[in-house]
Amino acid sequence: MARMKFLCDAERCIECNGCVTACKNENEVPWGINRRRVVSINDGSPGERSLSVACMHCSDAPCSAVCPVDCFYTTDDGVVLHDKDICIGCGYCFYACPFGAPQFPEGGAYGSRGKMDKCTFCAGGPLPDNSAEEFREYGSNRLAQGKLPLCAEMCATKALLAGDGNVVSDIFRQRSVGRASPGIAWAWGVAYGKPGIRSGRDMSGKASSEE
Amino acid sequence: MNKNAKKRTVMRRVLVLILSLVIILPLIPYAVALVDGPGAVPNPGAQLWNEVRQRDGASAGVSQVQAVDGSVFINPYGERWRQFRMQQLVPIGGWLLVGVTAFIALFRLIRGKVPLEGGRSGKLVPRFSVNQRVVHWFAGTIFVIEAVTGLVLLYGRFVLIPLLGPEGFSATAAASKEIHNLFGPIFPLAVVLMILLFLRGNSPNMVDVKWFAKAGGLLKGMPASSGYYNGGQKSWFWMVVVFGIAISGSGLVLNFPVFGQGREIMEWAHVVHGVVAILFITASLGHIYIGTIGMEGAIEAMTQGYVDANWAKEHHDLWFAEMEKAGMVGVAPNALEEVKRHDDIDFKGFGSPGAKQKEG
Amino acid sequence: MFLEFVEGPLWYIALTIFVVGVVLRLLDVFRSGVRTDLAPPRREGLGGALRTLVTRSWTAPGFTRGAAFHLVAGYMFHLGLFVLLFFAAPHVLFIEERLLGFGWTPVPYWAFILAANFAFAGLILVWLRRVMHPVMRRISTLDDHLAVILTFIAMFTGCMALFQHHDSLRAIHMLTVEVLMIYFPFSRLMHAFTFAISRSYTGAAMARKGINA
Amino acid sequence: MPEVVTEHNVERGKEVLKSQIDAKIASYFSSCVHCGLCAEACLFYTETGDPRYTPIYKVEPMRRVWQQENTFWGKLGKGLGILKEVTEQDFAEWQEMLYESCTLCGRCSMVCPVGNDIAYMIRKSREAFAAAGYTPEGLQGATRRALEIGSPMGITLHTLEAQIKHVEKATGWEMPMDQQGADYMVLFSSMEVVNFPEYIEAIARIFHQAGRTWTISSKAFEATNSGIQIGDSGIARELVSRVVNAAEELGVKYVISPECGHAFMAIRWDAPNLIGRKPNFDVVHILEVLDQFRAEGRLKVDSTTDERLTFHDPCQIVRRGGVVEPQRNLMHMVATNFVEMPDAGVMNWCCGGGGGVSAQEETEELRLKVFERKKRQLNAVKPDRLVTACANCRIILEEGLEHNEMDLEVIGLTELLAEHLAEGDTAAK
Repeated sequence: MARMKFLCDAERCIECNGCVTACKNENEVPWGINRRRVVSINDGSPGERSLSVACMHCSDAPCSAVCPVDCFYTTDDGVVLHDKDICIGCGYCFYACPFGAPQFPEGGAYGSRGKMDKCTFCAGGPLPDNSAEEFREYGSNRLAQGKLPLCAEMCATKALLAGDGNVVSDIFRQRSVGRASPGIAWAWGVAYGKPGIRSGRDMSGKASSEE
Repeated sequence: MNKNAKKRTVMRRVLVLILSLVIILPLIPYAVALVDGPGAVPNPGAQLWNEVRQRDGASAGVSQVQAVDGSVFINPYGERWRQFRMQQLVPIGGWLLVGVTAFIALFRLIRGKVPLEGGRSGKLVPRFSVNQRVVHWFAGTIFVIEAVTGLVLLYGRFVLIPLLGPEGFSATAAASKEIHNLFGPIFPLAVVLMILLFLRGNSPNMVDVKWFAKAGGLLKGMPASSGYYNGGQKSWFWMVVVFGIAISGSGLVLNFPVFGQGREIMEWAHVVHGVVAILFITASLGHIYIGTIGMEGAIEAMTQGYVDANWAKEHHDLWFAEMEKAGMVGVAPNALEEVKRHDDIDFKGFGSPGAKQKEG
Repeated sequence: MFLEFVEGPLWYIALTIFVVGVVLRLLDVFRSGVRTDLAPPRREGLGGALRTLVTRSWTAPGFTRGAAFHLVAGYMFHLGLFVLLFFAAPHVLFIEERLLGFGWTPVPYWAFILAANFAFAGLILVWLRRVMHPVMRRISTLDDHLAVILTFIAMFTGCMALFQHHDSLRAIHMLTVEVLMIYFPFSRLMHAFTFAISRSYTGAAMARKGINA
Repeated sequence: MPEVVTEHNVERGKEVLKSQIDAKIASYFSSCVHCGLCAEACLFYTETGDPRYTPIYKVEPMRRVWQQENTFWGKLGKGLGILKEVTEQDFAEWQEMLYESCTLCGRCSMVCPVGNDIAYMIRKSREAFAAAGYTPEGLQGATRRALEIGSPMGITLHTLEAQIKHVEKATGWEMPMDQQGADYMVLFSSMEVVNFPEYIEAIARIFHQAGRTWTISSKAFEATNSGIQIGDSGIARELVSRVVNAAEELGVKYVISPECGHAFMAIRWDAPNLIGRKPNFDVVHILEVLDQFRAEGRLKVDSTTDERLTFHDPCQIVRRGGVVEPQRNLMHMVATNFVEMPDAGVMNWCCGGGGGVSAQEETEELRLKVFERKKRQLNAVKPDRLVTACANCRIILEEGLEHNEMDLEVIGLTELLAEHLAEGDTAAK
């Protein structure tokens, strides 16, 4: 099976927050929760770079390792998900995660954080695929519909890539090589190409920005 | 032969030269770079990723998303915390708890219950006042609640999930966490009260050194002298003070994630909380054992407030002598309250040298 | 099913028993009446009654040290419980929806938990003293201990229900509170109402003699 | 004439316990949370540390009757036979606690957080114990003497007349006996007649100076009321009626309660309720009269003392009687060095002999033990002389001081004033 990965191209991200909005809209996450966020470095300076960050669906996920109730699991597609019925909202995953992906609905006193929420790679949760309960608790399950995460799909500059890790890295490799060739570096075709064709549930060899 | 030999020598030297050049030439840029110093050939990507990883003191970025640590790309401390918790705290703490329990069991097997050698005399010596006892059990109750729920959170994944299943354990863990967080803030109050009511008589002195040298008189036929509190009790008291303050402080940081404290602070708080908790619980095992089933005649001190005169003589001989001198042996069970109500009686009875009862 | 029962019929049964029970108990208090004091008073009793109603909320002069434990632990518990009871957001909502038709501003979450901490600490402290102190141990009855245990359980389940947003936990809290309400009129808990009567009687009697009690 | 019940009758006792439960007591028992604070206010507890002396525990029999009569569980428990009824043994046991270890000083009533008047409950409990015959012999004897002879100490008019003769000799004035229409009728406690006749002389001199008419009734000169102490309202009514009748016959405006605590309580606060009407005269304590004279300028002194003096407030006059300021005004009049003991005033500690405790010989040991409290109070101020205004307190204080080998004179406030009374200058016209 495929290993699903996100990849954000710092040379392309224009900090439009389209991905953040798309995610919120698609998954109907409550106020205060941001499964995805865009962070800029050197904001306003010539060297400014932005990246869109969410759960990176680590292979050896730190969140899963430290969870006291062991509520995380990795799908066959390599997506790291968790069971909210088991989560106790302790916040340990938030400490361990390098990306600040775990979010909590209640920042109230006394560590009452509510159940943890994070990016699911638009793959829902342990409940029946595309059921109403699944949507309420975890948001959209696009993967089950053969679609890729909406954040990447909606990315205007195709900075945010999502999909099979192999394909995503191939795209990025080609881009980098292209950028290194003077003259054609910013050619339209190199930069954006034509979107790939996706169908079916098997995500092998698929990515949100195929050349 | 000679010609051939010369040719071969030349060829050998050319070969060595070529090989040397092959090895040396690629190093030249590095040498140049070395001479020019670092940064002469900047890698734009490296700088970006250094900042992303917050290396070299680089600051975090900015984000439209407002949240604690929301503008941080990469939390570089999470992994360190994970290593600490999973590779050190859990295994070492676990073995420590098991080891100390085993040690106590072994002690019990060898020594048995520490008996009252002289039997009961029937005469009472007042030891702890009502307030001291109330505060002790108050702190004890909260401590046990916190210890049990805390251990569930630390070891439940390894010990209880196989027993209860994931859902069953989740309910247990959720309840444990809520109880832990609900009763946790009461513990600082208990610690403060403990310090207020038990500080007197707990300053260490030479008697305690000797007491430790004699293994606290726990071994048969090797009695150790002690005042109102012995070395072990004093150690435990100071552990309560130090651990109590540390565990309360770190606990409050973890329990109130509303003051904008970020992950790094909370990770450190967790490290302190975990280490101290394990040490605290380990030490408490000894205290609980010897205070209850481990020693004959010890528990009454905290339940009834008095001890048998023979117990006092055997375990706190110096204090017993003071009490005898003060006429506090064989008095009413609540003689301490009695004494306290009489403001003009200068009775300490807490092991301070020269404690005396004025003729009133 | 269980939730429907405890939130529906059982709640009304408990409420009825509570209200009717308390009213009957108060009637029982007044039933026997008090003989009119014929001695010419130094001053009228009403002012003294009101005065004592307030002043007994603190200790008598020179008595603060002897009562320090009760004062601190007692207030921790009672004030904590008062805040929990009347200013917890779910309670305000419940009062608005089920009882009065109007509500008021609840305390924020952190204040609720702080109140709970105080209430628990105070309750545990006074109960431990009840078990430990020779006087309190001698005069305590089963009723005293039951009242403490039931209150503790009701408070505890309440905090758990609040944390978890689980219907079953809320149902358990409702159940324990209903048990407490049913127990209330038959028990020591009646002091929540009769303390005012006692203070007033004593305050009035003492004021007639010219003493601020 | 009512008689002192000596035969034990538990059923009668329980019945009276039941009948004594009025709205106040029902409310008090409903309110009590068993916090034990009253113990801290009771000198019998603080000085002995015995939890049995907790004030509210002293009314345990009444609480049990209340529980079984007024509460659901009590009725149920009684019906099922689970709850134990108050037994003969209980009456015997609690007799000691109600009579030997309570002086009705009412300090507990001042500290109860729910406002219970525990002294009132004890007084009501004694009512039942008196009816059941569970009363101490000492009190029974005193009460019988009061009924039959007219004084608990057994003194008669004859004794009083003998003392009066001494006073007449000393002052040269004739003491007014049975004078119709006098302003004041003066009462005495037998203790004053026997032990402190100086009081009679002091009264004569003060009234002489104040120029107010006064009289002694030959029919009722005894102010004390053993019926109140033993807890028998019938006897108390009989004893108090003698005073009321005598005073009304003489047509006086005021009846003066002597320097005696429970006598003031009996005549001032209990008498109207016992006889069922307000008498045709006002009752005032001698301290109130003196303070009024002082305010009107009728009481003049020509000397003061710089001795270190302190005042022991008798419970029934101060805390339970409402006379708090007069004695202080009067003390300041003659003493330049007047110091207050800790807790003085309404929170003062009892001498340990009130409420009939001093009438029982068997209480002596306990009485001297609880005197420790007074000793500490005195040690805190170290006075040269101790002033009080209750003959019973005075006896108990002297006894305790002697036992503790403390060289301290106890004197009545009225006598102290008489010592400094301006000679010759009388307002009498």
